[in-house]
Amino acid sequence: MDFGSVVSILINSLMAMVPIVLTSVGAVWSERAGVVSIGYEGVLLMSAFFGAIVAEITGHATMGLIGGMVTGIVLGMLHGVLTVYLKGDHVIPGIGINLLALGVVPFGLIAYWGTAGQHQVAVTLWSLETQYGRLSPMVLVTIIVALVTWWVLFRTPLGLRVRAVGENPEAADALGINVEKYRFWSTVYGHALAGLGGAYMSVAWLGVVQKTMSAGRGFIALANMVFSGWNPLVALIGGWLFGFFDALAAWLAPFHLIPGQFILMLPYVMTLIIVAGIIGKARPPKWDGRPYKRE
Amino acid sequence: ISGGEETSTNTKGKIAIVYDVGGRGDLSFNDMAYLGASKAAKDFNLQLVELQSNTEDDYTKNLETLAQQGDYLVIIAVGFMMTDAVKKVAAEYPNQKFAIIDGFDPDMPKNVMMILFKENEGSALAGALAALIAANSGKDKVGIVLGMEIPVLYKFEGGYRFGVKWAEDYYKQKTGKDVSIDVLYQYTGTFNDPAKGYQAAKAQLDQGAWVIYQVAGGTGVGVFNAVDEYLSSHKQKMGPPFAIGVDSAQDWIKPGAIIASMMKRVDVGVYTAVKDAVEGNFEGGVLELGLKEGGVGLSTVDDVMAMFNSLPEDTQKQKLKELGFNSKDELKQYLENTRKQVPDWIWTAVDDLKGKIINGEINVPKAFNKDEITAIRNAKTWQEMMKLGE
Amino acid sequence: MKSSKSDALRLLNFKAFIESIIAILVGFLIGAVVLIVFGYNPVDTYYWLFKGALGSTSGIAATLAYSTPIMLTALTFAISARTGIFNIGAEGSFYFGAIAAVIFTNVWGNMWFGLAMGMLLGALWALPAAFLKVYRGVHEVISTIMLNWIAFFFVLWLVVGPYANPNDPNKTIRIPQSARLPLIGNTDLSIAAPIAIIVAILVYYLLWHTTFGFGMRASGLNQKAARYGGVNPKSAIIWSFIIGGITSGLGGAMKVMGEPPTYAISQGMANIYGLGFDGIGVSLVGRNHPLGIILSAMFFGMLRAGTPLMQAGARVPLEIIKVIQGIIVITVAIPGLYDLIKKSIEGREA
Amino acid sequence: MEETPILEMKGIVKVYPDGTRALRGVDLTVYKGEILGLLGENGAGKTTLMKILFGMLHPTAGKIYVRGKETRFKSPADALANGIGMVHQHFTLVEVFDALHNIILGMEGSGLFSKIDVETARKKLQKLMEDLNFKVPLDVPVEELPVGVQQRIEILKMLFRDVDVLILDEPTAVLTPIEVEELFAVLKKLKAEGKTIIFISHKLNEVMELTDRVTVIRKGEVIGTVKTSEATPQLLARMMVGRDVVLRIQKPPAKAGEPILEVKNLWVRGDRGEDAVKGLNFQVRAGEIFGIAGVEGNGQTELIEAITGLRKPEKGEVILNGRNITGRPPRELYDAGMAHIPEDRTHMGLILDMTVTENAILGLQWREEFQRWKGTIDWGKAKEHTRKLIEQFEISAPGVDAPVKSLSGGNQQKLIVAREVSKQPILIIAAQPTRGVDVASTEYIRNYLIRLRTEGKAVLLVSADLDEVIQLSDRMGVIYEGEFMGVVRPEEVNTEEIGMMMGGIRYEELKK
Ligand SMILES: Nc1ncnc2c1ncn2[C@@H]1O[C@H](COP(=O)(O)OP(=O)(O)OP(=O)(O)O)[C@@H](O)[C@H]1O
Ligand SMILES: Nc1ncnc2c1ncn2[C@@H]1O[C@H](COP(=O)(O)OP(=O)(O)OP(=O)(O)O)[C@@H](O)[C@H]1O
Ligand SMILES: [Mg+2]
Ligand SMILES: [Mg+2]
Repeated sequence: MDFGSVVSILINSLMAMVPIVLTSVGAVWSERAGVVSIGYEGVLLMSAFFGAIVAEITGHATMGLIGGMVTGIVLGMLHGVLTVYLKGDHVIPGIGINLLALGVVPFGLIAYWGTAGQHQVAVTLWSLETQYGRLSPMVLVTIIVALVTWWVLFRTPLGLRVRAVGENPEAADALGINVEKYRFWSTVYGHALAGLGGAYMSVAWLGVVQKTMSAGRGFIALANMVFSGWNPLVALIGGWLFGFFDALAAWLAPFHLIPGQFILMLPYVMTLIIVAGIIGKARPPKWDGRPYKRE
Repeated sequence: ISGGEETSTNTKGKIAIVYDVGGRGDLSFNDMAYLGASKAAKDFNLQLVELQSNTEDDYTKNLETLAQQGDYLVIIAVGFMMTDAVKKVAAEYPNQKFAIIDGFDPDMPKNVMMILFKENEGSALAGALAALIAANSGKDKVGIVLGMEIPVLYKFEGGYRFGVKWAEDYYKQKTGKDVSIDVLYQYTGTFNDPAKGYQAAKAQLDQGAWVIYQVAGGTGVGVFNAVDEYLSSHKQKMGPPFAIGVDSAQDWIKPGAIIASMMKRVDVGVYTAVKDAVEGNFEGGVLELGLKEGGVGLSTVDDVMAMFNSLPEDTQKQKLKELGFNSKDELKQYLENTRKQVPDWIWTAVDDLKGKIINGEINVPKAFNKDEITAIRNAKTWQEMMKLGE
Repeated sequence: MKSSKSDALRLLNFKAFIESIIAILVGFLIGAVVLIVFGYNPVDTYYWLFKGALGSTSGIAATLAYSTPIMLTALTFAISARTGIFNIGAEGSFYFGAIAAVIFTNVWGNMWFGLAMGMLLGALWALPAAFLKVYRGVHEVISTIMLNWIAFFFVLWLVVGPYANPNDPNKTIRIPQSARLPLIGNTDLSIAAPIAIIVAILVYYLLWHTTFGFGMRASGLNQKAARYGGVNPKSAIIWSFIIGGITSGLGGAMKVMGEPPTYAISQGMANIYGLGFDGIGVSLVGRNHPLGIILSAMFFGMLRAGTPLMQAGARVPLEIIKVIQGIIVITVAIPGLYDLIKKSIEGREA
Repeated sequence: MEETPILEMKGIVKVYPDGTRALRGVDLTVYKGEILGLLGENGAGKTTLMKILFGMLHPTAGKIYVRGKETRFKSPADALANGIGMVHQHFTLVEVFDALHNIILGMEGSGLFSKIDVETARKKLQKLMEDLNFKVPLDVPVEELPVGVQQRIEILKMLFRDVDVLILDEPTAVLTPIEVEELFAVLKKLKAEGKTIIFISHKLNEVMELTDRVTVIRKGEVIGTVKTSEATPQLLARMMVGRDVVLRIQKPPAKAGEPILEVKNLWVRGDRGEDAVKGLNFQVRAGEIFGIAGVEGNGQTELIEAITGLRKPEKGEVILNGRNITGRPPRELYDAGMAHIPEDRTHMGLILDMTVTENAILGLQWREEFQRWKGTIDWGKAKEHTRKLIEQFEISAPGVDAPVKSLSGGNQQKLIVAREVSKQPILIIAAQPTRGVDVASTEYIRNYLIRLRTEGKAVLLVSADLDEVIQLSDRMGVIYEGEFMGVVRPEEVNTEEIGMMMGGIRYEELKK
């Protein structure tokens, strides 16, 4: 493996990690506050779609990214209202959001662009052209988001309260902390990051909207969140590792050392080995996924 | 209460088309089938009913539902995966005419027209084009990125390899120089993850592939983007390196990065089936379309423009704007310029191969299963491959 | 005594049932709004949908056929959920059940053997996640997601390579005639459907009427108390994975052994993909209760069976039905829907 | 002395969403600088009333006046802002946080996004702890701390907020006598500083010792308020229960028989790998109650878990009725005649989301009598059994199919006792059997244990309530850091001597 390939794989893995890391970091924050969502797959897909629309309407890719975030925010609010305020089950809405995306996006592609299935996005985000591939500024944004999220979560009053709300909402409530408010906005933040990740896929990374383009990344991101032990920094590393094995698998494939299907398994097998061998027990926030009711 | 009634009063009848799970927008045979069916519907003043399939389980149900309704001139099933379903439903409704794209069964009932394509022949042209472009640039690798590993794709891979080997030989005879062109190939395991296609193509470019043929549906879109990105990072507007599209004339998607597409004229097949049904000439059995019949082939600029024209007006306008063209003519000009990046002798050579295949002098092998594709992969010369095909 | 009435209520938490029904109605209502917005006639659309699903024998048969595999994968999710585990590994066990049926019925063309091997391999594939959970503390969400993908590629390899059909490249070798599940009457519906329903009832019986199931539910709610109550939560968890693997494995086997005309795994695993994931939604709408799951699976089956006619008759695209499904599932998540509506009705009466 | 009360609640009614009428028009008056006791049976509505005062619950009807002004608290934040703080009956601590972070939570003293100012908070806390002589380790995750310390953290949380009114909901339920003494000292000091305290307890002697006035609630209504100086425990008990209560236990003489439980050189590790039980030896004989007294956290939990099969001992033997049962799983032990009333009622003894019936057969689900055929449960019979228990033990429950969490704490505990007794055991292990249980239920449970012992069963009693151990036991061991400081008859020693043994002085040394 020559130097160029190494750099290329690195760049590939960095580009590939963005949606996974953003989603994982968002999910970490949301679950630290005690709200579980498994609808990120749908959020990624829908925000890729709506982000692209916004980018094309405004002519600015950054607006597209914001559009994706807004999509995430709206879905996060929906999830937040159902789980935090109405005290509903945390898992069901996510399943619904995923299903919804599978209907809305293919239907929307036809309704909006007149092309079925896929659309090449006209406006994409500037990126650094290198000899080994493009490097999006969103990679940097992702790293910063992970770092800042980590810092805020573990170093500031806000983070302390968010963690308290997810560990023991009763304790937080008894100290005058508005549990519902913190939980709700944490959910929104989590989904907003996923929305950013989705829009990144369409208006920055791939330049295309495709009706199934989330392709399981929402679930991978959840696995990565658990893998990280609900820590944004570890989620950054985990997401990058996954992207790395993914890129490595793509790079190794043309050598046909073993049947292609086994190469494609690589990222999943490696994740499993790392988790089983090294990480082991991860302890979720104690009230994760449990509605908090006073009476 | 019937949604279709009011429109059907002013049409002469109905035809129906059932897409497979890839569905419309695969930039591939489903889209091409739609193209043919909608053209036929317009030409013969018919109403077109489209049925999407959610999963494979829907095929039988979809076909049965239509057959039960009983008022379709012909029901077109798109995709080999519907073979069993068509066979079953056609046997139950012997008076209903069916056509199936890509599906073959020796015991298929008589009311089914099986429309097959010789993708291996078209892919051979793609392979020859790719290899000659590489050799001409002094490179020794070409690539092919495929979708999930399913035997149907072996036909493409086999044909492509055949074309590459044939081109090595041709190049040696023309220039006297020995070349050996490697084929980097990978099955990405999916038809609908553009990111996977992008990564695969990038890896192949890194490893020196100079032209990449994509046979990967939605995943393949990523291949175009990877090549396009390579060009822009090397401050190039046009290749080489190039990508080669598949199924429909995909060149318009990334003009400059796509040198041509291996077209599979599903539209022609569908149109033929409808026409035959309308005119009372419908006959069951196999209709096999190869290079000779114009069922497969490399796209010409006209093909691309025709494909482009079939897009909705708005989409066309938007696309032109996005590409920075003021008119369709400019697009056309651009496509022509792209092709000029490849010397004429190469185009001539590809035509040469095409002629030989059409007149039967050359027989492109068809790989149907793992053993056959393995044999082709191991063959040293095109002649050896041809023997395998016999 | 008063026990007969409360038994009936326990059988299928009545309130939850009504809530699901209301959610479905609300889902259809919102779906109707969506339809109107995009210029379709909702009455027309729903008419064709239900006509397609329930208007004929073949429609009803299709409804039941569609509901069969998702019923079994939903049970996988529900059994684990009742044991406190978020097991989304039904998908992988389903693949293994299917490939096991293909492989082993071609060794010995016996239906029962095929079903048994499907269940066995389904259960075996569930074990790694179970052991990782119990002995290494690996969260089942990670392990099952990863194992699903690994199963996918592994079975894909078998499908393309060793077990590809030499005569028909589009599928694996077929289930031999002697091992196919018998069809019911004059329909395409095989005995897979009643078997699935029986399995659901068995699972219900297991969970609510056996000491074993009592232990599983106890561990699901409170491991400490379960241990105190003489239950071994580790073994309860492992068993929940195993039984879940069995139902999904059976689902996979019956999918290929009992659905004409293919009787094989299609290339790309197109006919066995995604049913495990669908099961999660089915289970949740069925409130993770086996009897609720029977109904909820049939409901989802109905939506599927009705779509062809909906597309052909009302000319509404397939995606709409997914939008409606999504909305229904989200509505199911609204708690207290029942109380809300009950209150408003009482309010009016008062 | 008609001063304005600092707090006044008038006509407070509370109906829970499920229809429970917890309060039916309660009036409560609290004066500045006093310690007001609040008494009432389990489920009387004490906690509900206090939660309303603290803004955690909203009254269905009624008014609240703070310093004479009508006030409505939307949430605890409002109450805290008005100088009212509450220590809850159940701990409200974030277990993975350390004490410092638990205390400063919500009052971190800097902007939401700036770095937490740990040092200033630490200084303030240290001063506070010094002044009151009330110390806790600040940097250890609270889950690793003994309950007594956790309780202090709860109180410090409120003091850190400089509240004027401190509500303490059963703060002593989990404390040892020494800890109670220390707590009372602090509370008296706070009173001296002019703070107002509302103190809830089921222990009449504590109320008698600490409070100035006592308000008694029964079934959501105020029965009356008396000056403590004019009250007697008998009077208070009668007010609470509505009848006379026997406060002293009648204990017929013991007729101890064969040893039923023998513990030989038992070593058990704690959660953190330390030796929690260090080579204990003792016997419990048929017809006697063997009590274990000691400050909580001295190995009692581990000892019981080891005996009952919930924890593997390192070394040593446990013999039940002549059979070596060391390290056997609980189910086998139940079959061998053991019953266990666990200390952690809500987390171990019951499955709150299951029904009363399901809980009533937990641990007995395999018994022949509940089987339809082998391995299947006959719910009809199980319910029949549950109804009998409810009747026999006078458990007040909405029904056999109601979730057990709808029962009040005392009734939950009675259900556990009933279930364990229904195992027809030869040995009963009772850990903190009356913790947080009201006087009437306590009376019931204690008498029941005596009855079982008199009928010839062996009883192993572990309790942090020293009075309880002394009153009930025929023999008692005082445990300190996993060892017995002495095994004595209660009548041989006085409370002071026991207290010293609990502090780590051996009986032999005492007698020297
Ligand atoms: N969240 C709730 N929902 C419904 N009923 C409740 C709820 N919390 C308490 N109750 C009921 O309200 C009544 C009063 O309960 P409360 O907790 O105030 O009693 P308490 O006097 O504090 O009892 P204890 O001494 O056991 O703590 C009881 O009948 C109880 O079962
Ligand atoms: N036990 C705890 N409970 C709650 N939050 C904690 C706990 N320990 C640390 N934190 C939070 O995590 C942050 C990091 O803790 P740590 O002790 O590493 O840092 P610190 O001493 O506050 O600052 P520094 O990084 O300068 O040492 C703290 O500032 C606090 O916000
Ligand atoms: Mg209370
Ligand atoms: Mg520090």
